[in-house]
Amino acid sequence: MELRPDLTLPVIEYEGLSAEESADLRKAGIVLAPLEQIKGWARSNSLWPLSFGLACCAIEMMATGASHYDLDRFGIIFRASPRQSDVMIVAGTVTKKMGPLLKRLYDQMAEPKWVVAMGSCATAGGPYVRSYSVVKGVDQIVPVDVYIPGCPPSPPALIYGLNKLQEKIRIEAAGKKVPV
Amino acid sequence: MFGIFKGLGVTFGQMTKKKVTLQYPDVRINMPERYRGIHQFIPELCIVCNQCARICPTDCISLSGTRNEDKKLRIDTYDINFEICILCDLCVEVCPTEAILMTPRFELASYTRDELYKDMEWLYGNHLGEFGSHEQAMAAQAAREAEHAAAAAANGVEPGGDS
Amino acid sequence: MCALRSEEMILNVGPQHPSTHGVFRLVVTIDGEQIVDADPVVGYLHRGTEKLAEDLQYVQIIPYTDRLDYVASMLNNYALCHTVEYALDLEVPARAEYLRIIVMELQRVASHLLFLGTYLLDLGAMSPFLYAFQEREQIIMLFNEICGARLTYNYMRVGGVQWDAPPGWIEKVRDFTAQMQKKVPMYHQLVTGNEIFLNRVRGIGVISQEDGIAYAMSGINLRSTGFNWDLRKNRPYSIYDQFEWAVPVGKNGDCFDRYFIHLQEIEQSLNIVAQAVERVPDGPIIGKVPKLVRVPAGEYYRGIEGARGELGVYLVSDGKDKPYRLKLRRPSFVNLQILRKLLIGQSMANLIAILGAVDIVLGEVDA
Amino acid sequence: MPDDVTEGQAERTAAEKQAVAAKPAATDAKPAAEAKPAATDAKPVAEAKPAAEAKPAAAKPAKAAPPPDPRVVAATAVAEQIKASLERALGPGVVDETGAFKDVPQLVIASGKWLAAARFLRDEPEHAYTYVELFAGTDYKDKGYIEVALYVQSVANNRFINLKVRTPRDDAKLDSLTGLFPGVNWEEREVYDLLGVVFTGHPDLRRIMMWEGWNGYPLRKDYSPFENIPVKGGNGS
Repeated sequence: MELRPDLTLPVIEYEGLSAEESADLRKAGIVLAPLEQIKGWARSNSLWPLSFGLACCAIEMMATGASHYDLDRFGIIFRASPRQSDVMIVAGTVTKKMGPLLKRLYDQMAEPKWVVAMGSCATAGGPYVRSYSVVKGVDQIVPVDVYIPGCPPSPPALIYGLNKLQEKIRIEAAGKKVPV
Repeated sequence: MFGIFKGLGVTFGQMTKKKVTLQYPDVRINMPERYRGIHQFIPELCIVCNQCARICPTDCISLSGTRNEDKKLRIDTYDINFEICILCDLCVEVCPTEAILMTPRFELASYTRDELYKDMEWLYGNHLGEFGSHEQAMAAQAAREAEHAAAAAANGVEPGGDS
Repeated sequence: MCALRSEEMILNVGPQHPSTHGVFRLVVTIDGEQIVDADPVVGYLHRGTEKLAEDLQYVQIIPYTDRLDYVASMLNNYALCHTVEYALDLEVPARAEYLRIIVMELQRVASHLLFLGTYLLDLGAMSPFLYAFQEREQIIMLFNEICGARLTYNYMRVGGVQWDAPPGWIEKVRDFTAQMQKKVPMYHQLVTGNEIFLNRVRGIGVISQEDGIAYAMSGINLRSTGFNWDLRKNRPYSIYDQFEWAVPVGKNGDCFDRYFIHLQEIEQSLNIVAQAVERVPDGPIIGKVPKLVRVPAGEYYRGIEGARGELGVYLVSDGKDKPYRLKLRRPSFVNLQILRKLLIGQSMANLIAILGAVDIVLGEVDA
Repeated sequence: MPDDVTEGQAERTAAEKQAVAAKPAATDAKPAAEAKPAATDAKPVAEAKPAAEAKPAAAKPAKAAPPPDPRVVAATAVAEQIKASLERALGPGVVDETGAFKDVPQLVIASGKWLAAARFLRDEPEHAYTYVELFAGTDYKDKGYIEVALYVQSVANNRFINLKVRTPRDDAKLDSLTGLFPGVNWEEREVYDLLGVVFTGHPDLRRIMMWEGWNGYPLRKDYSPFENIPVKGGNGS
């Protein structure tokens, strides 16, 4: 298995240095990258999500963490406390009763933090979009970085979404904006 | 005390077993043929009967059509809102012409909600895939099905009654 | 010398807590280590399924039933279809019945495996979770092949099933069943004899038979008290009377019995599947059902043995294609009521052991 | 292959296609759907038709009209027996109505005698209806009452009956059965929460699914989420 290109360190061609010089520096093990980018790279490869299972999607989230899909491969380890986690995977239906608590948990998480809306319920209410007790999308409560549609998304779909989040973290660390 | 060691025996026994973890992003996952992923839509086959939009439990499909000179209805717009689509397959089930189908694709995560609102071109592109036109895609599909049937016949299994 | 003063303290468990199996809140009053009072608060996942169902055709409600008890969706599908079939006096083709039995019993196995994994995870054992999910994943992949979804199957229809088994599927189920039957002793070896586990679950959370009946409990919780009550035997539906199997019953009604019956039920379910795959007949998979199902006016109630107890659907119809009222008797919701009684007087450490053993799924509790 | 597919489908969907050809897209829905059951004409539909068409509003007695179902007859007889037994013990006027759906006998109990009747049926050894299967409330807006159905099972005799009680919508009030069956505690709270029936004598009558301060009873037929905006603080009525 070859190394995935997105897992390697970001390499930047500096102004004033030619490509060969940059390559030499790399070969010598010298990293010339802004601290922010290195931080972004590190963060993106050690995402600790809050185990915030709400409904059906939580089972798929558990399945993703279990033997067959094994989220640990990406440095993603579920934490039980919001204080220790930096990404919140909202997996399931957010009801109006749960909404304020979700906000509180989000507020308790330390910066920097990201939110993944997993499944159509968290994205927009999903099948319960006409229900009297369901929030129509978790982005009404907290800012969302990645939306994963599906009801529930299968584990590979979740992995795909989380990889997209990692990508976003790295892109934003480089001071750019994610392509929309 | 003995029980704990018996349990540990099971865990050590596991070391010699085959690993089950799938290396997803590096190795593609082949979902089964019936997998209910993102839709594909074939405008050529659509008769604008509106049944998919009516059966949808979440009303995520919207479509419109106009009547041609030869009195035949032609599809103009066809949108699926994947924000609330629950991939329940009911639209595929009711479609009389199999104009809407589901693909084994599941990679649709996006950074914004707007991106999840898919129009006819996108859904058609989903159907076309690497092929240039509908005819080519259908021919490829027919070839694949023939291959399956041959394989099934070789194994002595009756071709499945997939309706 | 001053007297040791202790005062009561209120501790809030949940709604976000990894061991509450979802969004379930428990306000416990504790005196030192002892639980003095407990107030379960549910409703954090109340999605109004019953209200939404009043506005949907029967075939459209089936996807919603998937999302009630989301670890046993096939059984939920069946509960609704069965009630409508009962109301219409519909005959279901034999092949459909067999396919239903196979998927329902496999689903029961998958659900119990999930219980096993998460319950031991609650008690601090990490590895059984990984083992249980290995086997569960195989069942999920079988379902994925037959109906194309991993969790929310939408597989059954009024009068039959939606998809026939793909070629080779029955053989795969046979292989899996044989393989899984050999795996069950492994679970016993891994967990059942473990002294730490036994000390945590033996004699904890005892439900008496009288309480079980008075609190309208059902399923494994009721059977653990020694009361032999399984709707598959006592009020046979589908074709369960054509198979040979036993109803595992507990003795003490404690958490250990509940855990143990789960494992025994896995064996019995596999037993049924093994018999069923040998006899699957050919034929149609769906009966003669009108495209738009209209249920004659009246009231119908049918209960089936879900993975967690009696899963019932109460249907009031006014003759239209949509139900007038759809009430779901959710076993988890009813079973959970006894929690307060079980917790009072226990020590704090037993809380999760008791809650986990009642085996609830919050989607079903709140509907 | 493509031709095959379309041709094979064409037969199956001749009705739809005609409908499509005849009517514009938006309104073709109705005829196609309506035509289908009549065309297939399966047996259950033939049975369902008279019941459905006779009187959709007051469909209670419509069930027994054509040929009496032997199960219904037997179940009605059981209901009559229980009624006689109840009236012997608690005096006349306990049971308003008897009937049956399929094989389930059902008795409509007078709302004042709800608790007494349930207690009698639970304690009397010949009945021994001890196990609650289902507790459900239904709002009949047109008839002006809310009906609570209680399916109780006699474990010893392996029978189950449907006890019902009605209470007016405007002033929905019933006796609580929590003292008899602890298992209906949450069910009563749910009915209170979603249908607004007050159970007198309930030890802990709070909203269970929604929070205190939520406004309105969602399972009532006239509930509208726009009229019932939740109030913050206090008890919403």
